[in-house]
Amino acid sequence: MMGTEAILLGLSLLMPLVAVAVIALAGTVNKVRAHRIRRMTAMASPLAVLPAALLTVIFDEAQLDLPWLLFGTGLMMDAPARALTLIAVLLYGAALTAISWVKARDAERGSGALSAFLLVCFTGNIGTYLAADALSFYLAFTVMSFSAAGLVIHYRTEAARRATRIYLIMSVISETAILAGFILLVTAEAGGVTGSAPTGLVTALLLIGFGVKAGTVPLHVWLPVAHPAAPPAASAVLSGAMVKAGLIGWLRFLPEAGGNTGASEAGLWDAEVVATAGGVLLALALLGAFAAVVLGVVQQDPKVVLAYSTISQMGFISALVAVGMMVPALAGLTAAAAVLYAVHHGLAKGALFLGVPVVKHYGTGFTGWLVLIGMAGAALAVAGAPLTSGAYGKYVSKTAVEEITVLGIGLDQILPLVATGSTLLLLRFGFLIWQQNRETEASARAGAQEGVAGWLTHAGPLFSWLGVCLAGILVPWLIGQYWLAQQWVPETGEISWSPSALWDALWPILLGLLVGLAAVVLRWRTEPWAQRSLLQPGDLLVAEESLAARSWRGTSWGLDAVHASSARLQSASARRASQLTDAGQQGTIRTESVLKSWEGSGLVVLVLVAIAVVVTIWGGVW
Amino acid sequence: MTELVEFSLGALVLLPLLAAAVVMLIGHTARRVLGVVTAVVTAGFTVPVVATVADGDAPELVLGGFTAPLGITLRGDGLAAVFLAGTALIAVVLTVFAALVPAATGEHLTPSGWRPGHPGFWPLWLGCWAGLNGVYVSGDLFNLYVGLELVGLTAVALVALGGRKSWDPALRYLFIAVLGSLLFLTGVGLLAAVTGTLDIAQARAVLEEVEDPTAGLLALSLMTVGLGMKIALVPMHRWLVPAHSAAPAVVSPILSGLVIKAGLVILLRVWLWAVPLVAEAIWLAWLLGALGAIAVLVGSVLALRQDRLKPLVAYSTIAQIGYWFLAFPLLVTEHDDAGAAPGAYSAIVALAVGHMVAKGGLFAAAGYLKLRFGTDEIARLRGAGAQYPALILAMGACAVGLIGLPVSLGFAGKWQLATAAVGAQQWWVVVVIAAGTLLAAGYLLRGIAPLLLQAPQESDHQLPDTGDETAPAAAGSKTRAEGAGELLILLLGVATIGTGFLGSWIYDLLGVGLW
Amino acid sequence: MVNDLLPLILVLLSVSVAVVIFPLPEQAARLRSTVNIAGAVTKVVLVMLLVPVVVAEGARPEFSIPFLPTGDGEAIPLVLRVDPLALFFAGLSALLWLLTTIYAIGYLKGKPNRSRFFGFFSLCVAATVGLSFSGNLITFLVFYELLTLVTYPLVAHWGDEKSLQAAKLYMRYALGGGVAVLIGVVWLTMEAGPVDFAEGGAADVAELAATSPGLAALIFVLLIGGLGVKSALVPLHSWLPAAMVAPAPVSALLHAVAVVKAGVFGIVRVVDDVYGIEVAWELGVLTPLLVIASFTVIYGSYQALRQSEIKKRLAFSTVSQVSYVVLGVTMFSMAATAGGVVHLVHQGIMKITLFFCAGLFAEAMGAHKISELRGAGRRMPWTSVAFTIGAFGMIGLPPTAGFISKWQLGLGALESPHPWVLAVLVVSSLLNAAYFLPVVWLIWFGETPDPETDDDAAGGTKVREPAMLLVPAVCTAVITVGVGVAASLTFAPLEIARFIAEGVFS
Amino acid sequence: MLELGFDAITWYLVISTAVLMFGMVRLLLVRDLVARLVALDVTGLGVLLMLVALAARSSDETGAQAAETGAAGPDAVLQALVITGLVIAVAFTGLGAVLIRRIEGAKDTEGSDSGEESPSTAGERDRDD
Repeated sequence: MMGTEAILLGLSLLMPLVAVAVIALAGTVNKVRAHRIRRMTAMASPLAVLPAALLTVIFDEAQLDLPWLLFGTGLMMDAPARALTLIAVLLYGAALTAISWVKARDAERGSGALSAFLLVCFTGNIGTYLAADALSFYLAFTVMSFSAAGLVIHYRTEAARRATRIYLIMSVISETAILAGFILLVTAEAGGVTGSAPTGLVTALLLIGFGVKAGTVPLHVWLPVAHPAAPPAASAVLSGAMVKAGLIGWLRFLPEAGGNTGASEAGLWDAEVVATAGGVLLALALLGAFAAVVLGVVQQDPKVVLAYSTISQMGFISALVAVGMMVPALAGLTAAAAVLYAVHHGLAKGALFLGVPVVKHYGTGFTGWLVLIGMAGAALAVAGAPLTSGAYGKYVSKTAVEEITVLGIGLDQILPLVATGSTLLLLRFGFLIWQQNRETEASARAGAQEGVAGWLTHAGPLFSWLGVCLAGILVPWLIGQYWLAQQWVPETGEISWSPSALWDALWPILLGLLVGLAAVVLRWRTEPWAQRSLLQPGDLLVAEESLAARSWRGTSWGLDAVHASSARLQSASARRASQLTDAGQQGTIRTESVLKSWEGSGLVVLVLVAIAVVVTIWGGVW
Repeated sequence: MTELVEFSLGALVLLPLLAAAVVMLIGHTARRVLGVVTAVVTAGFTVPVVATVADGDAPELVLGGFTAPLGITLRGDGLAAVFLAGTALIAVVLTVFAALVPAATGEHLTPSGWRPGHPGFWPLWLGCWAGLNGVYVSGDLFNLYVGLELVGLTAVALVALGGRKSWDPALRYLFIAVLGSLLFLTGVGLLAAVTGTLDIAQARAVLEEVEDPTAGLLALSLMTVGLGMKIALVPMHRWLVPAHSAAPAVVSPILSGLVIKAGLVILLRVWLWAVPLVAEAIWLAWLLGALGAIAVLVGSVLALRQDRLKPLVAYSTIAQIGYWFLAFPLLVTEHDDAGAAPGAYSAIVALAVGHMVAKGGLFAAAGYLKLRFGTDEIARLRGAGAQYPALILAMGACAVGLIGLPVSLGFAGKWQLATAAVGAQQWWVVVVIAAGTLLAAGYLLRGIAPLLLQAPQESDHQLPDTGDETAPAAAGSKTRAEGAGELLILLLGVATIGTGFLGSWIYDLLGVGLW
Repeated sequence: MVNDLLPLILVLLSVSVAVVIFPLPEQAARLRSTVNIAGAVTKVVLVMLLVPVVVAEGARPEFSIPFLPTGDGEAIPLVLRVDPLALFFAGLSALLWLLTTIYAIGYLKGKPNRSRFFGFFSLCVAATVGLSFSGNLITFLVFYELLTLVTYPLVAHWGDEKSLQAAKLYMRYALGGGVAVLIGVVWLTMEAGPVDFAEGGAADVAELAATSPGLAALIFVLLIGGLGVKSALVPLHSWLPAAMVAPAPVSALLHAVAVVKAGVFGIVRVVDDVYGIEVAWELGVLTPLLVIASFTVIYGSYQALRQSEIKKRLAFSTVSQVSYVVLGVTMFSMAATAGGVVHLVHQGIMKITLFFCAGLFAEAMGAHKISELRGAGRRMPWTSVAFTIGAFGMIGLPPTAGFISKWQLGLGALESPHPWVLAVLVVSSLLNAAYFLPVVWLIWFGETPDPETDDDAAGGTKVREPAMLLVPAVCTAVITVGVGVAASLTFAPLEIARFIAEGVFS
Repeated sequence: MLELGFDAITWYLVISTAVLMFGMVRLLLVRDLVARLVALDVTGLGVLLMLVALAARSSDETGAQAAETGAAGPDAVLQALVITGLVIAVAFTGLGAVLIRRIEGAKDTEGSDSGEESPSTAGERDRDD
């Protein structure tokens, strides 16, 4: 009989969709009641996330097969899926509460639609984690990426619409690449004949397809533009959970990359092609990690800075994945490290993004201190300060990649430098938030504190943010120790609190602080550089857009010329043809009109009779 | 049972003749009643004949006990049965139509000017029908000649019923018809002189022994040219268009549908039954084939250029005639394998009968429209379909038959012609058929589409000469009788599609009494 | 037994509906609608009854009457036989006829010449069902020509100059195609005797191909050339965008179900049931056809990109999508054939949704150009949802039916000797996205609401979406997603297509 | 008589073919209607004369086997043809003459009424086309 876990698995996907259906169908009733229904469902939407939460917490294994759906889909929860789903649950739950648990007056415009899109994204997101085979993964991935467009466009400002346009173009490219990759993958596996599988092509397609989502360098351009455009709760989810779908895609489907047995039959993919691809990915990841810091520091908008920090952190994670590809032996270890780090980053980055509005509304007065501590804690976690989840994540990943050296320098020396980069970014973020807070402080004072009861139900964003911060502290340890430990990472055991481990976590941060201090002292003005197109948010994007525009103008001019000339050619030949037929018809009419008169036809008849008689009589002669 | 069949063979020819004589004595309305009664009875007589032929044997009737060569034998074989049935169907429908819509039978001059309807139509039409039946069933050349002359004479007179502008074409038709029959008479004379008998079967037997074929061949070629004139094969077709388009509404279908078929039947009798096909006759067959191909193309192109409906349909007749002669070379191919000849022969018959039904319907509809709207200019008939949906549907169905699209005898005929041509490796025939089909679709579309899809209030294609461009005004409201007339034409349209399913039945019928 | 009469009843059903409707006066709208819908419903029910009998038990009800004489006595019959492929296409046309009839009743309310329209409408479906049930080449040819005749007055329904021109162009193309098929059929019948459709190809055609391959290839070219006209392969496709002047239900039924599918169905019959896939492969005629189909797919999408009118863009999208079926069938692999055959149905359902919505936009908002669709999402929410589902189906995104056929074609491409076809599929789905997503974008996110009045409740001036038009559109959208999601159910189109593909390759 | 080695019957044949040829040429090329009708009759007579000649020729040829036809004289069948031919020629000439009179009559009235409006032809003009 279907186990309770299978039912929970099905419910966790179904509940959100039911909520979305209610919101959508509310449109049929009249205006006012529709609005009330939508608001009620939005408020209740965090509950939709509950079954998934129960599933991840209670069970560690779940299996559900739906033979009739599409080509027969299967859902399966294993360790990484369980961890990532839990993070998704926390983040989406927080985001949903942040949006809906606010006073009706300043609720987001069209909050019903926003929570609906969030719920669909949630279904798609956990769908990608829980998918057992390529098809269901692709279904979930498409649902997630196209409904995410709904989040980015929410404010419908010009910037949001540009961001969505770019986001849609990039996601269409990624969808098509993944589709082609999956078809090749499935036929190769089904075919099973060794060595013939187009490893290079499959790996390249999947790298590109998931690279777009995971923000690896050349394909990251949409991220710094899209995340800030979305409402803060949505960008928390975008950065925290959705980016991880790219990661799980790599882990599950890249040939020989993932630890699970699925794609790695012995000998199906030839190894050194995968290794070279891993090398390329590693280079791009490191480039991304450090370039993002340089670009992020000069930005003006705090959310863009956070976006760049996401790109750099994802660079860190994809470096881990790349190592897994280069050295198949380490695949299991690096995968676990990547997942763990993803968990940590998801929660920390989510806390920061959720924190942005919280700082604005509750930054002062009684809650001010609480906000300050929370934000500082999250920032330190992201930077990887000791005793925080960040340190734990970094420590696990460092141990996983000890032996690898890049251009002579050990990888485990390079990775900590990413920490310095992120400290710099976070300093910049802190400065911008403080600056922004100072300007709005004067106006915010007027908003007097309302009664405690009202306060409870309307402080959604504050509570959700607090919840994420607390989770950020506890959950990564929990997952690291209990969930992942048994399967993959047996030998590291307890993390040692030895002074050397603490110092390893500390020196990058100190270095970052030092550089930041120097910047403040020398009062480097960042404004002059900001205008340069390269430093606009999405850096390469501006260049690409102008390039695309120019090439589109050029080709369309050429094409129109081609079409005009072919149209002219066609009409000319058509005219000549009709002249020809006309002449032919005129000719027949003229010859026929000869017969019109009596004498004319009489003559012809005479000739015919003469021929008949003559040929018959003398016919025999020939 | 056999007496009934033999009696009906004789009755088929003599009853309409008798009725023609009687009808001259009675008043106008009585003529219509007697006409209809005779039509129904004559059609009734065809049923036993066709039934016996369908069973496989060909009934014969020796008139007055005089056996050949002096006496006259009437033979009802496959060819006769098929044409009898087709003519009966069309004749009954057209007779009832003429009775219901007297205006369709022409105009007669009264002291106070021209009045619609011509009582003279009835005797002439019944005489013509008698002649037709005579031609189909007669077993000897002399009777063929008499039947042919009877049909020719009545046809010329029927054309002349159409009022002043139909006299000139009638006269021209007369001259051509008489010249044709005189040539045919010379041929018959030659054959009689050579074989000593007029009976077709006996003549063939004698001719097979005679080793010098020139006499037989000369007779054949003279007869062919004579009949070519009467059937209006291309160089000799100029009389047909004015005659058929000037003729009254009910006479044009009779002319195009039935009268020219008499010539064709005689031609087939002479070519296949009377004169044994000898090698020397090959060039004559190829001449006919070439003229047929030219007819198809020239007829279609000219039909494309017509701007009035009845000339368009008349030229379509000329094109369709081309198809029958196109098949002649296949009848006498050198390596005369058994497959090609019967295929080509049944193709000609199927095409002819299909044309009979379809052209009858189309010409009747065109004539009816000209009667109702006073003009048959396509541009001014634009939008006539709105008031006459059934009529336009009938025209559409008949167009299907004429173009040779599926489920019509036209299609069955073209199919057999194409298969025979492919069997005999004559690819040019297939090319002509394809071109003919497309051209036919072209000119019939040009004729019928504007009626069906009216946009009368469109001012952009205002004809310079006509003042008002509102929907063409029908002359007075439709009487019940005219409504019934319209349904009759629809019956012809439906018959075109219905007979489409009889392709293989006709083929089996033709097998009876083959040469 | 009654089963053998069923195919005849199905064909005569629509003919009798036409016979009843033609003489009806214009005002008898209620009677005409009831007759129409009753006929359509009975047809759907009868086809549903046939499905288990034919697919599961393998029964082949057949009705035949002698039709054309051959030289050696026995006549070539008109055969109506129901096999899974026939049922597949007949089911599609029966279902979509019902929906299009409801749509047409709503669309043409109060317009002239409705009796004539519905008369020819039912004749058109009779021809389509007849064509799908035809058991040999002659019957197929008969219904193929009948379809041309009957659809001419539909294309020229409005009677103005533009539609007359379009109808004449259509007639010229279709009749040219018809004559080519006629010559091909005559030639084949003379060379190989009367050809009956048999799973895996007719035996005597196979030995004709063995004895004289050149001749067999020439006949194949003639047949496919004739059928190519109606399935809008590139050089012969220019009638399809021109025929867009027809009223919306006509362009919906013609370009989603009847005419275009008839051509492609013919190609599937010729390749699979006349020549047989192996014989056609040895003759070497499949690869050129595959190249033409691929070119059509790309060219159609490219042209669609350049159109500014909604229906013109949908027309060119039809040109490209229909060639997917030809692509699938000529790729000489079982999965690809299944993909091609299933796309026959999926494309029909998705494309009819888009045409319904285009008609709705034109009727309710007067929007003919794509730019006029700005902000339609707010003003006509349900139509826009249906349009979006249809568009996503065309692009081939997962939950919709389009994805199923694209995935199946992809798998088939890699199995077949032409793996490069996968690249064609990828490029074409990119192009599809390129010309459908901007339209969806305009509909939903087209207008930037001015901040002052942007309260959610106002929602702009809501346009009344007529129910008679909306219900069919939403139904087909739901079916698109339903067929997509439940693709592996027992009698779902995908399963039947796989069953047919096995038959072809057996 | 010019002895060309023909006996009487062959002469008749030659003469009748000549009459037939001249009649036909005249018939097909003359414009005037009455002349054409006369030419038609001449052609008819030519054909009939040929038949008579043939009847005579076959009678003496088959004189030897006159038994089965039982008629010593010229061939009865052909003679019957000649008589019928005559009857039909008369009928057609009559019809032709009536038609010519009507056509000529119509032409005259048209010519005369171009001057003044006569009531009797008023009806005709509105049927002009």
